[in-house]
Amino acid sequence: MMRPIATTRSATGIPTGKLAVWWLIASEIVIFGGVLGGYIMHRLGHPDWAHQAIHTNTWAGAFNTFVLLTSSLAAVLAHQAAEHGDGKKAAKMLYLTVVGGLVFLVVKSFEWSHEIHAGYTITSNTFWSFYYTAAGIHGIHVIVGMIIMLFIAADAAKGKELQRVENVGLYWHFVDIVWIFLFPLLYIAK
Amino acid sequence: MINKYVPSASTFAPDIDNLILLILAIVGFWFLLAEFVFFGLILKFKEEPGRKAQYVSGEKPEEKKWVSIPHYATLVFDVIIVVMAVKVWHTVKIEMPDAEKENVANVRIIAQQWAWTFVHPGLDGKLDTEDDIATVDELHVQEGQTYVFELTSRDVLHSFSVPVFRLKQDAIPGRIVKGWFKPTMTGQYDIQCTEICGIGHGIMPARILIESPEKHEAWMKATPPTRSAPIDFIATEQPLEDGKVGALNPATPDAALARNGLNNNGEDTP
Amino acid sequence: MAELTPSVAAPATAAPAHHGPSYVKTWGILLGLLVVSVVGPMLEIRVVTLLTAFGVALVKAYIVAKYFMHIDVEKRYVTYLLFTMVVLMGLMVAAVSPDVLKHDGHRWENRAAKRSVVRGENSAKAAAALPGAVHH
Amino acid sequence: MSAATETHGHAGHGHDAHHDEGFIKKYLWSTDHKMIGFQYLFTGILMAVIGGFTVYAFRMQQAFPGTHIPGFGRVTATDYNALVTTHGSVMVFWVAMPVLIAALGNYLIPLMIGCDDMVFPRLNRLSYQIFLLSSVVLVASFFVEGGAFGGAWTSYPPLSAKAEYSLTGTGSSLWLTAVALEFAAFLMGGINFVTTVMNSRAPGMRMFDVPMVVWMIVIASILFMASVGPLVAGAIMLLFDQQLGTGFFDPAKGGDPILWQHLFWFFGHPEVYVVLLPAMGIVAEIITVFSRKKLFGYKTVLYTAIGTGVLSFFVWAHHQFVAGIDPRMANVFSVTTLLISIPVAEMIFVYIGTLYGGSVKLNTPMLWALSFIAEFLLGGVTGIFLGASGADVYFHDTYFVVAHFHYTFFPIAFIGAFAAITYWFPKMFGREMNDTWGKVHFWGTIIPFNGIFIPLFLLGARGDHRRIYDYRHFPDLMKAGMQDLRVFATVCLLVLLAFQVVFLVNLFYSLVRGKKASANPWNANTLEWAAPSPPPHGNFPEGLPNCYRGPYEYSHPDRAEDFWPQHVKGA
Repeated sequence: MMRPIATTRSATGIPTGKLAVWWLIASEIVIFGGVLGGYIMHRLGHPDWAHQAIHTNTWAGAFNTFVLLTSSLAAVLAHQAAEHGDGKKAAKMLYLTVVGGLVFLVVKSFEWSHEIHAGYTITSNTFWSFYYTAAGIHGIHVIVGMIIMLFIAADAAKGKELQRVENVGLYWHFVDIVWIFLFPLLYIAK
Repeated sequence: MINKYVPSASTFAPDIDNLILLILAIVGFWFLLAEFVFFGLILKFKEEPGRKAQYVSGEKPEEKKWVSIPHYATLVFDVIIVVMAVKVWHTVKIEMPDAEKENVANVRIIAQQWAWTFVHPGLDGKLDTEDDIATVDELHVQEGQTYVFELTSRDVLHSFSVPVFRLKQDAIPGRIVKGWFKPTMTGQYDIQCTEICGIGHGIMPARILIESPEKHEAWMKATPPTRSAPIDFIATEQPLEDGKVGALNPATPDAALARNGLNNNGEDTP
Repeated sequence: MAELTPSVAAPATAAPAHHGPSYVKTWGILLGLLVVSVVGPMLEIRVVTLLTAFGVALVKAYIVAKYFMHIDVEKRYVTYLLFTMVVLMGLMVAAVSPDVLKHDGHRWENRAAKRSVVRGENSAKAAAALPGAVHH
Repeated sequence: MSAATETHGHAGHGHDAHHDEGFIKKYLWSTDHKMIGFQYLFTGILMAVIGGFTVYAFRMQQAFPGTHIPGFGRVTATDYNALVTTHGSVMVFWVAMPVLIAALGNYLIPLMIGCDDMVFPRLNRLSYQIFLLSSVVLVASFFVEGGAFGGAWTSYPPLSAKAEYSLTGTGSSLWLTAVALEFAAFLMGGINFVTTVMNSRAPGMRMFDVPMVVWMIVIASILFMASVGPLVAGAIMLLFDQQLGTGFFDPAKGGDPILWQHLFWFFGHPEVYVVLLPAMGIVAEIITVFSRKKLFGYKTVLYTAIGTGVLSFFVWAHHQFVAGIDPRMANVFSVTTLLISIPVAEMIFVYIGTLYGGSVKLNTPMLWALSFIAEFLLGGVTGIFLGASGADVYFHDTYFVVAHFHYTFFPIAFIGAFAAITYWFPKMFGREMNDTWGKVHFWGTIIPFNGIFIPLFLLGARGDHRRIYDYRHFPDLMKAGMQDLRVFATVCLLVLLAFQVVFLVNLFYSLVRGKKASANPWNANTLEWAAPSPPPHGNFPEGLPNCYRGPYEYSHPDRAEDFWPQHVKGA
């Protein structure tokens, strides 16, 4: 597919792909803002939710934070490799980041199945409704990020479209930052 | 101006009417002026062969003046309107009649899918006493008596609206909203539900009967006391379906539809 | 995809040579902060929990944004844009909380919400009173 | 690679040498911004026909309650709510936004900033496909068991959250999914627009050389992106309430219906400015061309547009004055609401000022643009009644509100769209629309439009409340003359709908048989007129233009002709 000249122009000095990702992050901030804003207001309004929050597994949350932080490190190393034009290394690092995402999802699925098994389902209490919805939306963003990252890694391995490595890295760091706020809100506020 | 069509039957109705009149005057003037200038310019500067248009950038101060004058005027008039509006809002929605200074009667209004339940205090003037009178779709009030109402809904959002009082307040399930009115005219008028609440939204009209003190007392004496569901039925987890709450079974949704000649799908039964 | 011109990093911005602490070092700091944010709340002191759990989260977010996303090297309006969105959410929550967060206000009372708080407390006490209640 | 190098001399990149694409590739699977613009335009027109049919059905029920409506049958209470909800949702989400933002944005932006396409052509195609999917999901919701969703386009829970309240369980969830998909489509589209305008402007096109319609569509996209987020979250929460039984908005489970109202209107009010600004941009382009006049204060218009956009985030609760929010908060929003009337009023004053000293040519596009200003003035002015909290206590949810927002939405969605289509038709299709039939359609729409909504102002002031399918249940609303006003409004609607056939015939006839149009039939300045009509794939076969001056240099003193195209180098 021939790329139009429009994509190659950069009147602002920011490459088009990266500029678009910044705009995507801006629109995602207000989406997560809506969910977390609703949750924070309800959580402060319903102190009794603390009794529900006790049943969240803080260790699983903490470990998942560690996993995402590590995958962010891999993403930024991939970007560093891409800057030096080393497509192969960038691809390897991106695959590492995807593995990090996988570990995150596996830990989360165990965590959720345990909680659901213990009776804390999405409809058992509005706290759990927010818990599953917020973490669920975040989880979907992790999955979408991983899928896109695989495509970009495949291209990067062939040395093509290396600037996209940084773009998907930005998105991944943002998803990590959302989790950095989700973790205390859902797990620690007991 | 509005009271020519819709009588103003409460103490704050004239305040709202006057506010509407003020806004109409200010806004009407600016609207007509703008339209006049607008059509004037179109006619004056219609295309004529051989006449070239002028080059006016609108950036020069003496040109900008033509826009900043109406700009600041709009600001000034907006401030006037907002000050008056907030004053009226304060009267209607912020101030509450002081129970000590004037005798205040309490009324309870419960909206539900597709009927209104009104709980009157009865002869002793107190709610939650034996002589309470609960009615469906008919609110009896006494002219000249200040009323404070508690408004809630059993199921979805409704809105208690009495056009002749210029009063409107949404009823929210789980919440109790207070408001006040003081009727100043006798007569029978509409009560509307002004928030969409399902297929019966159009068939839950109620009537407000503003009676003279004597007629009101006569009505209270003539009407047997009837109990109704407690107002905070959501809070006290009182199941709605039991239907046995108090003598009055206001109206399950289907009953309200049937009363207005509709089947459960909202179709007119011939 | 016949590409007229190789599309390695766009020329407009010379690829920012990496400066500042090495990524792995930054990662180490982040892990340290994670430990603080987990251990802190264990002391069950409210202000410590607030500081460690949420304060640390802000610091971690700042570090990821600065060192991993290089937002400081980016054009200034990108930072302003993202910051504006966050402020917008703050203003929304501020304007909505008198209705949703608080359960009563001027001439209205959210009985259902108050009731659900009481119900939550009761069911928690009941659960706690059960012999051998599950604690973990 | 040197993107900054001048690609002027470059004789059209590899695009033109392509073979003649098949029907699918050219029309359905195209990534050309013009084709995607047409796809949005014709889908929008089709949805406008659906919107028009729904209003025909329920207005006939209003005028002749309980009778058999030709073409629909008896309108029951269930049908009425579904028709009203569909009319509202379709007109806002599936007509105003696609036509004004997506169709015109897609078509005009690359042409007017002098580049060959959007920065992400495939993302652009995907955004249309998701939009098409949302339209299909919405139309499907008409035919599911229980019928289309009947809880108004605002979809307030608990009515919209529980099937036993709305009796349209499936319809509610399909409606919500359709709206969420439409948001996704416009988020993608918005990012594409903003990035294209920021990065791909023609060399030499500075910030203040960008035509006003491009600026307005970009500001609209930013407003949309910044305001839709919380409602996307709200939609997910409402969908879970509907399908899984969670309690986000259910008071019995500790949820709060007021939270949805806030999330909805936090989006809802910026949304009306999202559709207003493109229409203002269209009007700016047209009145400058046909009065041969420079826009009166380009910077004033731009800064007031940005000011309106920023302020639009702090006014939302004027929709909820009596909806149970804390009464003390209402005054805050009443102040901000009246403040926002100032920048919008200033924009209108500037447009009126532009006519001064002009040589006004009253052809069809200009008639539409001028009538936009005339009609929108009344819309804006009646908004003050509703923004003032004291008066809103009476007017809320009455037909006064309906008349107010039709005096703003109709000029935006229809008058603005007719102005744009009649003005850019020669460029889009290389043929000219018939001007006489255009005028017939103009007068046949404008006069009945006022005939519909002025009576509704009066009815609203007399107490007619919204979404009532049969006023005969309300004795106070059946007083002398009120039903006659409803009949008169409905008759005017029938006349208006009839005249739309004139437009459709004129549109499709001229598409094939219209007089051949030159590249610049109106002698306008903006870059799209530098391309041939219709522009081929890649837009500028002789190479992408440069920009040497602002878009509104009409009747410049030291230039012979009364226009000075942006891409022309010398005097």
